[in-house]
Amino acid sequence: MADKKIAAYICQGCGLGERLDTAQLAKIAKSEGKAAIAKQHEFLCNANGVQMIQNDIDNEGVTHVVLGACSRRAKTDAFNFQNIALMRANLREGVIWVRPDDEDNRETTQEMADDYIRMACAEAKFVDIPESSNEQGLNRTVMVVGGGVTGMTAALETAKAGYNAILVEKTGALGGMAAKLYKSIPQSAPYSTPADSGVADLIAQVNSNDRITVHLNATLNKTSGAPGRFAADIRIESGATFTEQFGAIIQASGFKPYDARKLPEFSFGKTPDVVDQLGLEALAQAANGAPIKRPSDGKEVKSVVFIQCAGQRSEKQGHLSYCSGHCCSTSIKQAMYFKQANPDTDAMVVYTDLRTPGAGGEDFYRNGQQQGITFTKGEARTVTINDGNLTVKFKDLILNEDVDMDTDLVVLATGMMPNSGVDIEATPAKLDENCKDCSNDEKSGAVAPVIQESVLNLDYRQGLDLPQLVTGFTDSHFICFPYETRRTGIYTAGPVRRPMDMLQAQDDACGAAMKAIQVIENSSKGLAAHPRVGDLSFPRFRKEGCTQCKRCTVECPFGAINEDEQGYPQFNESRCRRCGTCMGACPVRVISFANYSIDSVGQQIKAVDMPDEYSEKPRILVLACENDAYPALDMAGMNREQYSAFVRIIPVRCLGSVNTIWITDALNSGYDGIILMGCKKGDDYQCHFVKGSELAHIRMSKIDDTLTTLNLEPARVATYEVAITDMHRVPQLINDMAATVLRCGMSPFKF
Amino acid sequence: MTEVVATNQTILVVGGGISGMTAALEAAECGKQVILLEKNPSLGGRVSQLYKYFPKLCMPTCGMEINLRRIKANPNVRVLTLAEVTQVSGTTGNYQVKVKLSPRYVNSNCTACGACADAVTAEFPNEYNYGLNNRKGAYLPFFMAYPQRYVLDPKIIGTADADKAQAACHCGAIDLDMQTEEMDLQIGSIIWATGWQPFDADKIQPYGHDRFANVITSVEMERMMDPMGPTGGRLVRPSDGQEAKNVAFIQCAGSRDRNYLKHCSRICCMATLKQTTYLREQFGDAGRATVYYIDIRAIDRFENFYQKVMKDDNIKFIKSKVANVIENKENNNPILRGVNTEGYHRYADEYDLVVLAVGMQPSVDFKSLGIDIVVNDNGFIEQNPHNGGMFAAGCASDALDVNRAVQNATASSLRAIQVINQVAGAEG
Amino acid sequence: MAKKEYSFYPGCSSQKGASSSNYLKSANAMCDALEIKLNHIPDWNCCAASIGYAGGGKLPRISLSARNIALSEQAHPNQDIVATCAACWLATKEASERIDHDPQIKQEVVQVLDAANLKIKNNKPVRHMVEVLIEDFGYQALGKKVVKPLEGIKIAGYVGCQTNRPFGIAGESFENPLYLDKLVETMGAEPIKNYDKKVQCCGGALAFSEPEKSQAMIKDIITSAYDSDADMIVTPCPVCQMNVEVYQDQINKKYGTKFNMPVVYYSTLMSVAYGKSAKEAALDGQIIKAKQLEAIANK
Amino acid sequence: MSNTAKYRNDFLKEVEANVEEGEWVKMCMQCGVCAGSCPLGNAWEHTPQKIFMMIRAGKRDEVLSSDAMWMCTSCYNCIVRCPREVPITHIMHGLAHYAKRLGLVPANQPTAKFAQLFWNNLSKRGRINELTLGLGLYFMNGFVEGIKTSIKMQSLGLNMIKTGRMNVMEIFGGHSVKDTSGFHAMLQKAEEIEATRIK
Repeated sequence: MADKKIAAYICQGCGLGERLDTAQLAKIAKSEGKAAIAKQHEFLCNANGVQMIQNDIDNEGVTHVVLGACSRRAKTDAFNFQNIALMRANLREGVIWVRPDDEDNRETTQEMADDYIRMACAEAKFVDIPESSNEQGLNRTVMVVGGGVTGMTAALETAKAGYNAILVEKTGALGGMAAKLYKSIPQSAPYSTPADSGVADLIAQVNSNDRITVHLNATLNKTSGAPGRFAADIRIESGATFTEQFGAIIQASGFKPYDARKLPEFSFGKTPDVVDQLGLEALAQAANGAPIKRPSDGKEVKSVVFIQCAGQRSEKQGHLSYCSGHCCSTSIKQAMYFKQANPDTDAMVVYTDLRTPGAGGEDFYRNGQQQGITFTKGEARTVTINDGNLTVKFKDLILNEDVDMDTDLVVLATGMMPNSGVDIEATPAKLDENCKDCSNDEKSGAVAPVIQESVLNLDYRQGLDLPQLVTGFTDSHFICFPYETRRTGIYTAGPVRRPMDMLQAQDDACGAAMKAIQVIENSSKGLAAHPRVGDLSFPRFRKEGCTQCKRCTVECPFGAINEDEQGYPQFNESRCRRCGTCMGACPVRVISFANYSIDSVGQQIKAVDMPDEYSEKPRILVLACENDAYPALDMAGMNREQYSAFVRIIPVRCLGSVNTIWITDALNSGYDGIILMGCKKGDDYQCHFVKGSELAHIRMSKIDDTLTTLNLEPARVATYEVAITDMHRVPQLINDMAATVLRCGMSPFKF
Repeated sequence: MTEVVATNQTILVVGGGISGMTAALEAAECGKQVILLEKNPSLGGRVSQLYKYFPKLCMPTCGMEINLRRIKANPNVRVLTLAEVTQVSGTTGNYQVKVKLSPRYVNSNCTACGACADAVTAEFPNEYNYGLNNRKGAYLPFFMAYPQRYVLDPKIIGTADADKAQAACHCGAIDLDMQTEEMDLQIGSIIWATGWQPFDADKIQPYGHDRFANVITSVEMERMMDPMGPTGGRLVRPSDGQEAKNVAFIQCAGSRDRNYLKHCSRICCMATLKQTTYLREQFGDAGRATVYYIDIRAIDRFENFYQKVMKDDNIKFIKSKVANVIENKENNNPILRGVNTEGYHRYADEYDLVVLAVGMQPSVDFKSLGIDIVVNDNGFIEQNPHNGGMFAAGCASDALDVNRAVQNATASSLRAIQVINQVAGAEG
Repeated sequence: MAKKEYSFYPGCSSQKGASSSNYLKSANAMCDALEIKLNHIPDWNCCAASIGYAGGGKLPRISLSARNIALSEQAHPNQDIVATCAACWLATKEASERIDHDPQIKQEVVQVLDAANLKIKNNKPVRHMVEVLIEDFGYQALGKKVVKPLEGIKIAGYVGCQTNRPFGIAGESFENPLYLDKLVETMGAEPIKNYDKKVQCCGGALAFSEPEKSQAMIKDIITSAYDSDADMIVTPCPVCQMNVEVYQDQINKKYGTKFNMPVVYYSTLMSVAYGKSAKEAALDGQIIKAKQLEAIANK
Repeated sequence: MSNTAKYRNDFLKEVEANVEEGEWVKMCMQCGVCAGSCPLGNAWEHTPQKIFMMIRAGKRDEVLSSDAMWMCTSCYNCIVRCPREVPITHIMHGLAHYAKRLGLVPANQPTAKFAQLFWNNLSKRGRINELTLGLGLYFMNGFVEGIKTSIKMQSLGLNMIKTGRMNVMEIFGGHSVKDTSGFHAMLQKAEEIEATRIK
């Protein structure tokens, strides 16, 4: 690319001109910042100001633009220049809006601005304009794992969008669980009666669709590659194996029913007349509209009791802690089987909370009552067998009395358990290390102790399958970005992601297909996936410097990095989310991005003008997550809250990208205090890169040694979890550190 | 005149809440041309008015920041605010859409410096805070507002305030001559992400929201908790500004009730469970909550959240639809009257504050708008082949929590792309 | 203005020498002032009120009202049925709706009426006198007729149950109906706006069979009126009027209260405000005298 | 007692067949708003919602011999607040009537007696004779009780008479419909049809 040419533009609008000596800022940009061009403008973001900059880019060959104006979050539509690197020195939200407008503070406020210009110029010197590596290919085929309703829907929706799908099903037939249903919960108004599941139709569509290739009795032997260039060895029944190439993966591996034999209190297994919901579906399929017969003696069922939440919503060992969501509606549907075959059949549902949410749900509940299904709020205790009949013992919570009720058939509404494969974060090795945790999980009933076999068999450094939540479902951001798993280009859909009914599973499949074709398009252009969508930068490493310590491969939250046989990292660019956690992890600092590196930040830290020990002008460095902490600081400015003029703030992609060298360098170059601001970590993590904040906290917990060797007070370095709404808190944190510094005194390391 | 180029390969997303933003972005990040319409002055929708999300208790603006950054970075999305669809004609892959653009009286020069707001005096009920406080006639709806541009309330146009605002602006951003514009768009596929509105609590007469100061709604409570909200993040009694430490929550306020909304709004149980944690967050051991419910509908992993809340001794659950609320005339305390159906305990419980967990109803009445789309009798759009190239996203399709709304919006995005790709295929 | 005519169903309690004969008297005075002509349904019968259910099943009770409707159709084909008594109005309106909604009942009712040589179309609205006042006249028009504003009298509007639920007056809330307050205001008196027992049940017919339970509720109704310092209570319902007025001394005995709160009908207030004499307004029918009204009436 | 009937629908079906609006009982979702809205709720043995649950639980005797439905003041609070629009007041009246028809009403249930007196009174002459109704009420628990009550009610009676709102002459007949024969024919026909409906 052309030689680097830096130009700095200082805005005088929004009061910057009155509050700051902009001429001095321009001077600094030129003299210290080595900017070839440094201009001031009374209103940089208006058409004329923007044109001025564009002209310099077009005619003067400017490659790096430094804007001394408002926050990088403001006026983005105006400052939208192509093919250049843009630095934003935040003089408005970050300087004049957080400082009092009076003479006493004029000097320190100006110093803030001076430094931000120095920092922006320093950054400019060390960033390049990222370009795609062209490492990845374009393959408009999606592999769908699982041939149930979710998988088939995903394949069909993908095909409908003009892409190809490979459907891999481990059994001998398509249809999955839905094929075992007599009828399904109605999916549209008036929600009054069980509906055809539509599975047969789906299967027919799949088989007749020439964009879809189906492999039955097939499993994934080995899955490798990255979005745009995945490859899988598929083993079929014969034992033969062949390889398929594809651009993205949808994991629709579905669920398995909870093993009702774990509920001896309900006599499951002791008599055929106690069934789970799938068992009842089998009976209904057999009866096919005629009155349902009782398995033990073939007599018509005159009375049936449905026990909700069997082995669910319970913290007993071996039970499921969560609610499977569909079971209330399913019981209503199944009770309708009986009522519609013979209205005189007594069908009763014993529940603690009847959960039929949404518009259709409540209609279905009401229609169930209309058809004569009775509902009893109660806690089922036991089911016992006496001379061929069943007695259900339950507590009626409304009449507040214990009841023994005789009935012909009992249906247990047991839960869904995800087929999410191997729990890679609870590998045997790990179990040995901290057995407490996993056994706690088991005690809490969060995970049922079942030996899983891998679904994807990923050839990834970090394990065979996707990371799981404590409940065993696949991990994702869940609320705002439900499809963002921790493996780029692999999207889960259906009950493997969260318990759900068929309607939701089909919606979910459609959404996953959306993400799959999207990642195919973007990866082919070298564009990053969520959340840094469109980012062209990617991690590179200096092999000669690498010590094969494997920290980058271990710590990457997205399993993007493999190791070659000598243990050197292999960055799979399109698996990478560009968070920089690897860069933060590297002890020898050989990992960098074109526009984000140890230097691009480190040099900003060094660029700050450091007053001497006796100046009474300490310097506090803030490394702030650009996703939450930095916006919070911005809004503090918008709210005109004030904080110390001694602070210098640098936004980082994620706290996970913070390399401890920045901290030690800062301390060595005389900073008096350092604050790291990241997102919430832990089970309810808010970090957009899942593990970044957590890793940063771990790394910083070890910084104390550095401090003691420098014999500085530990209080000088603090790491905080900050939320984007903390606009009142962040100034406080800064001012607290200013106070701490005052208490500890100035750092002796100012040279 | 606003210039917007659209073709029958353009996707129109109506509604700029979390569902609309998601639908628009997923398509745009797949290389499609998208127009995102929002009737309010800024994007964000209902979630931007929430303090926290369940079950993670994280901040809605956190995800919104990411989505806004995605929008800022993506040339494929064009955002039109203060925009409403007035008419739709045509068919799949070839819709003609009439759009009405209301004047903002502030142009793209605005730097959000706030000088205009400082200059004006007249105040109006703040719709962003459900009228719990006032805002100026020149205002930025909220700090995260995008476009980050001030708005002039039409009510000040022609008044002295309008001129004051214009005089105060150094950026030439205020244009008092802006007029309402009509716009015709050629569109391939339409995604209705028109969202929901809280059920009007005044209609639930037995609970006296219209008569008693200390009976508020769940959405009002969210605004109170927001550090930038009308009470600066303090949960207080509207009657006297005292801290509300002992709070009752009434579930199904309007929902599951044939006198009001016959459907279950799905989110209210979790919203209340979430809000009980606000009391502990704000008042520690002094915070107490009592939840009056019919069924607690905390499905899937939400159940774990419910279990956690149930372990808190300061939070009580009473299975009872409250019969009515009366007011203690001495201290304006609301008194809840009813029967605990588990064991028949008659109660008349007095609290500092009552929160009505109000239900969700669709924001748009598609029938009256004359849009030819299949709507169920709860007013939600049903998936139906008859809808052609029009799809619902989020709460236009059902009462959904954010997670499900985003899931549904992503799906709708693909459905729209399928239409566009077929059009493209046909056009070669 | 031409007289407005209605097919009037007076009901048992309004008959001469019956417990709410004073209601009918004042209603007549009020109607005279408003130029309303009430044409009594010939040979009307009891509606069974809300207490007839023990002896009378669904159909027998409905047929009672059906007979009245049929007689009204016969005598006044083009006039709405109007009742002053809450129970009469409710029973008749309920019967009319059930006949309308349930074809089987309709067919049975036809059979039953045939035994009394009557036919029914069931095509007339069944209205309460208050509806006539509000909907056919309106507060403004009602106000125009006031010649003696009831200045300085604080009046608690006790709506009670059956004029309010399940049908109620159009546009009014079941929990907080405002029409009595508006009427009071229209007559120049001062309504007790926050009277919080305005829809509290008085026990209805159970005042006879369960006196203790009913009088406990009546006590609250009166206490609340005193608390919001009302001078008197106004009501649209004969049962309410009787229960709240006549048991006051028994309640005083039982609870040691000193109740002496006049309870009048809206028609009493309006007759006085319209300049009718104390006699025409049936003030002599008050067991607890409404002295302020007498004073105004005798001015 | 045997469990077989428990929570089976036999009684529910009986109620649906024989009780006014009985087919609505199954629609109750046990929210309890009726129980909380009833002005005499505290006086009942069982509130409406509980009665509905008992019907589903098959507690026939307990329900039909309960005094609960006789406590209904017909205030209609339950009906207007019920989220399922269950006509609770009518069901209560219906249950009362059905219990009475089956002779299961608790002895000396005052409202049951009064309600019956009221019906007899009106069906005799087509219009209520308040005096005889009142006296009948006082004497419904026997002569001695009657005298006591009369004395207790004396001042009330006098007040009513003074204000012209009670007429002692009614003892000799009082108000009546003219077409008594038609009236009685009608009621008789209605009773007949009603009777055929009971299963």
